[in-house]
Amino acid sequence: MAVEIGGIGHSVKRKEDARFIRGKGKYVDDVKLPGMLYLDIARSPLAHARIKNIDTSKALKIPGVVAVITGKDLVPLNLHWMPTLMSDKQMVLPTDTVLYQAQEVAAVVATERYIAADGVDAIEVDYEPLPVVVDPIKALQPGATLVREDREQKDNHIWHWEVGDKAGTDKAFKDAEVVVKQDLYIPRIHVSSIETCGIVASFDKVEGKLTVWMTTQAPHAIRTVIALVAGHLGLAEHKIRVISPDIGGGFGGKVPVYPGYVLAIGASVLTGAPVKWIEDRAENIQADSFARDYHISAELAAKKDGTMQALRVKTIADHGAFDAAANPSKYPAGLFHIITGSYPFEKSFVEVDGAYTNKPPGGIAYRCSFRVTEAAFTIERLVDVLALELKRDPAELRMQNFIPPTAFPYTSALGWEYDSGDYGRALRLAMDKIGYAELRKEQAAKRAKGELMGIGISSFTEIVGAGPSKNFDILGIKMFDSAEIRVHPTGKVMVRIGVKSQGQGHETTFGQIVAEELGIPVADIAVEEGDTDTAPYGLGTYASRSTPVAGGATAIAARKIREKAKLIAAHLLEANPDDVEWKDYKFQVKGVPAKSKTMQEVAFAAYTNHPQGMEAGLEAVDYYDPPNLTFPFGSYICVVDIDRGTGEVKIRRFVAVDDCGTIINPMIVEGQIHGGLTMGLAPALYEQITYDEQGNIQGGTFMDYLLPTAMETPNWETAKTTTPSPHHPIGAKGVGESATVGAPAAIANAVVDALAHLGVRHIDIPITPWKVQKILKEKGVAE
Amino acid sequence: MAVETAPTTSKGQRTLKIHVTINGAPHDVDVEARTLLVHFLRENLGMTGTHIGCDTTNCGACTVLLNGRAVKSCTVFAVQADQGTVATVEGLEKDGKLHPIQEGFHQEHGLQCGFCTPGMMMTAVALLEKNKQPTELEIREAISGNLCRCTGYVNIVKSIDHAARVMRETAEGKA
Amino acid sequence: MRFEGTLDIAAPRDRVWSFLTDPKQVTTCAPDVQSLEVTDPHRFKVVVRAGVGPIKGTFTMNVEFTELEEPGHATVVARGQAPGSAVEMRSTMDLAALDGTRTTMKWASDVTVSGMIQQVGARLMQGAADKITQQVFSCIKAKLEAPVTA
Amino acid sequence: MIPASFEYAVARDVAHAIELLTSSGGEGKVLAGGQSLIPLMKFRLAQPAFLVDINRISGLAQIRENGDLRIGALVREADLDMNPIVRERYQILVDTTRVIADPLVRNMATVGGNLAHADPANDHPATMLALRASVVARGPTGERLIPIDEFFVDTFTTVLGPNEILTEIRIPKPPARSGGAYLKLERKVGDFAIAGVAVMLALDEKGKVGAVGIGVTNAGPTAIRARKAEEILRGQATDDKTIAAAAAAAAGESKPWSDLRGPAEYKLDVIRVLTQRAIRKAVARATGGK
Repeated sequence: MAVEIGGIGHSVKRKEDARFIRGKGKYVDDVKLPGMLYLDIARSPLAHARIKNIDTSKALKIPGVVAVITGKDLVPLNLHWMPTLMSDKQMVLPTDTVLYQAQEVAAVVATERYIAADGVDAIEVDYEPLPVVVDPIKALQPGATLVREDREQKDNHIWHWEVGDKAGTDKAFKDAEVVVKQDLYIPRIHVSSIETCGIVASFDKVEGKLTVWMTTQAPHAIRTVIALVAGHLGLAEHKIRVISPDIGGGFGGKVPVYPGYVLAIGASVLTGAPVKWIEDRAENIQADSFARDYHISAELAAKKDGTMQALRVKTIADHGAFDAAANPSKYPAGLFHIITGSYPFEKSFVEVDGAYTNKPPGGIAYRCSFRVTEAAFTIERLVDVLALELKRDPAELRMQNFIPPTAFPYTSALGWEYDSGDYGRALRLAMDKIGYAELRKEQAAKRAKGELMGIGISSFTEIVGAGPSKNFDILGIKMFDSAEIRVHPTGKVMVRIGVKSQGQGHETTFGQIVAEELGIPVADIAVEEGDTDTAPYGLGTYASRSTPVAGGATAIAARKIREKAKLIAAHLLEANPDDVEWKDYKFQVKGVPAKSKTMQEVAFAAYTNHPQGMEAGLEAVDYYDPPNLTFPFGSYICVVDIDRGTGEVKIRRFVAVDDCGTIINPMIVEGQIHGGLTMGLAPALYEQITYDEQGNIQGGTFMDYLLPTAMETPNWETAKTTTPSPHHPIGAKGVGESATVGAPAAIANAVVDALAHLGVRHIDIPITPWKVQKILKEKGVAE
Repeated sequence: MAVETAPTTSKGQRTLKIHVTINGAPHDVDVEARTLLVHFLRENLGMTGTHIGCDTTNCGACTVLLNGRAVKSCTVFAVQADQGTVATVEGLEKDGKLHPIQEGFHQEHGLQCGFCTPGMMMTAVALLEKNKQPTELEIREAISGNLCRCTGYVNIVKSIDHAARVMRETAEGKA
Repeated sequence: MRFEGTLDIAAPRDRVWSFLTDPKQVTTCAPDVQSLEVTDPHRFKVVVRAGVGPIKGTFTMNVEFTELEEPGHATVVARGQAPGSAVEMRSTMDLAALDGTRTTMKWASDVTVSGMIQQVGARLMQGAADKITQQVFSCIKAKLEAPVTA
Repeated sequence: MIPASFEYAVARDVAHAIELLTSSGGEGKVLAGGQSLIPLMKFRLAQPAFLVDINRISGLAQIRENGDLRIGALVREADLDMNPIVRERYQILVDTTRVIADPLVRNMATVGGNLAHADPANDHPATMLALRASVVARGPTGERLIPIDEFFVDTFTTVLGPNEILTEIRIPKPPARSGGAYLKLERKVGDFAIAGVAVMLALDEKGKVGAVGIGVTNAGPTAIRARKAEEILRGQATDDKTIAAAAAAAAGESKPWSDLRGPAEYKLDVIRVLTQRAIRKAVARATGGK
């Protein structure tokens, strides 16, 4: 029975696969409208320059070029700047100065994609180069090149943010028996979903209605932003329809509003024709929001016996030319203060300063919930540094310090209330699965022979599911999410939700939640999302919030339906509602299983035979404001071998034990973990974006921005423990990002562990073969 | 592939007519010489199952079979396909029956966002033509020119293995 | 990238000076000139094609003589663009008369390339720029040393 | 990324191709596999006015033995890998072709193109240097045989004239007790080499090195031949000390530069390490191993 229903806990095959495996997915670049024009963007080759002149004459002479838009054209429309999500503003097109390489400078609108590209090539811009600052530490020094002349404040400091007990923490450090300190740089990276960003904007002049197909993880918020930014042009929210079609991966990169979107909408409003803009990969990497770029200095105070006591962290956050981060408004450094991790620090103090540089604006998450990876990487690296200092086994030191399972709900030194956890159980399982003790023996034997292998652990705690309205909003909009469920007379169901899948399989998993709650087979449940004309308002899918927030809304909306259905069932069973119970996916008269009604029978009655005085129909809406965040956790163990000749790091094994509370679909959860691990591997060993002193991006295409292939990616081994969230309607915590958060530290710890006997304590990621080989040479062990 | 009918632009002219058989159906279309095969499929013919992911011949989202070989259609001009055959994801399902590779990806959860999937499947189809029983390493090598950001490849490898098994069983059943 | 060199030219200093500071003459030694527009005696716009092998860019360069101290010292700033890229070249030339018929020219050039060429072709730039610079100066020497045919 | 417009012609045969190139006045460019050229065109770093497509010329995609091994310029990398003769007797070519770009690129990319493009980061040039290969070029005045040592002039530049076409690569028949290997270190699969080393050697009856060739990828403006390293090996037994000395010499002859593939100093170490390993592998193969 339960298998047919396909409710919670079943590996139901995905419904959305049917179109994707046939090449029938509908992504934004697949949208083609009659008379559609194409927009392409000319970008700055310089990182900081005065624009002396833009000559568009040659471009306009190309047959098929309809228009060229420059910043000056946008001034009368007041569209040359737009607000960011972080109370900063960002240029749509510059009127006089460019602030980073690849910044949008002009847009060409043409009848064909190829002609638009020719038009971009024909635009001549006369630039006068200005001094460039790419290092946020230099940017914050007095006399540094000023990035933002438009601000009243004439330096590159954006904001200072701090949390925790400074005095108490300082005292704890003063009194501490052992203090370890580590500087870490977590480099700039880019989500690089395989689909880039794009939009088709279609403005109907007669109806005054704008329809937008757009690669956005948050369609409703985008609609509101368009209404707020372009309201003065006559675009009202009831005449704006934002459709998120199928999305080819998001990972946070499809949360912000990029200038190209605004330009396409503007071009459609001006021309009255549909306008498509699809960025290429270089534009995607070079101009769209980056992630990370945190310069961290972290200290940990402990007792000689290994008891961790206090944590002090100072960070400089590089935001590029505009603070275009996608964080909840109250948290300019996101949820970085989850940095106390899985450990019961008594005192902690964290401060972060934001800086402007001549680099593209951001930053967003990279498959993580607002700076959680930066936090998890720092604490898990620091624990290993402490283990080295105290000559302790890193697993044992973690076991000694974990917040005990009995302490939950647990309030951290920085104020988060962790919902539930059993960290020791997860680590023990990982150790058993990988054969930790045996590996340590093998390592000792290998060391004796001069061979290098390392074992790295990461026991992370994540914070997801933003979030409770008392603390969480974006541009003032509270971070609830929603579900609307309609049960049709024949017992088939339509579910609409405020989030938007980018591959997570919502059409299947949200159906499973409803199937579980209503006893209707998942095959009979359609899930729709991403169209603001039909779906209820929600804040979208990022930060692992779909299941914790919209999942909660879905379960509660289904329960509202079940409450009403119970009254109808009682009516049909001629019983007192109090005598009717929901059991085995049916309404039964208590103690008389033979007297029962299925949800399908009840649904039919809701339209054909409902009790007198009751409204007809069977539907419900819920806007769910979560009482708290959820705190998934896990323990990962990685084994690496190092080539003493080339410095190459080879991952031999990687075991991931995750605990994301109640699992809706084990198959999908495992898939999410595999993908997350690979996006944890990527920055640990391969991906980074750097800039030279002139602000030239290094690593701006897939030739140099190194996404792992199937050959670099190990065969991930996964396992799970289940510690449900006590406050979530179905006990689920969210899982899409855990592995990306937890994996980098396990890999870095493994490499450092392989070299620890040589006195190595830290290597900044990405751990390239030349970084390793340099150490091998310095330590005299290179081949 | 008769050379006599091969296209050549006359001086100053940039479009020419090509004849290509795609998933078994003939097409005669005027294209610019510079039109990339992937744009020809997507824009000229409206076959949007083949995707574009990187522009630099790295990601393989645009993989199709050109005269039976898996190639990156963003790095081939449409004119190079003149008189040839192209197979795309849209041609995998035959008479309402899914190709084993499509079944494999569905059964083994080999896709998430679906964007790399068509290219990944076309690469796999070409692999299984040559190698009926590939090892895990051979599968990983074969798809090393196709990037996936969602799955971590584990289930893609299983999907291709699944298809190989089904195809072997079908072949044995017929034999 | 910085390039520099010293050149002995078998021509009088005045002749070298007038050649180097005359847009029409000096651009005859630029690589593959597509067009030349002289704005005023100190400024001109020249379109050149340069590169290595199949990699060849069309560069639209705005050139300005920012220092002209006849007959010994000149500074030239050339700024321009190719598709997706920007180039800036700041060059100095110092001429010393060895005798009435021979001139020593010391030159230095700072070249900055930004954008797509830098990103994709960084590994080629040093060699290409070096080669083009050498060609330009050997052309200057050759032209100045050629017998006057007029 | 969209290439600029160009005119296009399909060459019927080699003579036709030469004629088309000649008529273009130096603006013509040969399109073979296109896997290097088309990406450059999409970046608009290359904007040839005229493309001469040689893919339909018959007879240029054959692999045959005629005393030496003859590889047609249009042989695709994937076909080189699958060829039984190559697999049986030229393992160094199998090593090389399998690490070029990725399997999909190798279905289009040609051996001739890999050489004629003259990218020092390409893999065949070093291998052909080690193999002491020659290339056959045909132009308006006929055919010439160019020893590989004379073929590469500079980055992206060979001795081929603007209307000359590379038609074939000839590789001498490997003597008895010979073996070769190509080792490449890359940042990830599909990438150009951080460095690559090709070693081809023959052993005499006493196990001493006779003929030897060593080529290095991405260690200068062109692929380089490590002559000093060859010299050190020649006539010597392949003991650890000799191999180490040869490897050190190969690094000494290399001039890599610092870039996103690592600092120059690191690359020198990699060349040394890869040379040692390639020599050992070549020796193992020469003595009947894999």
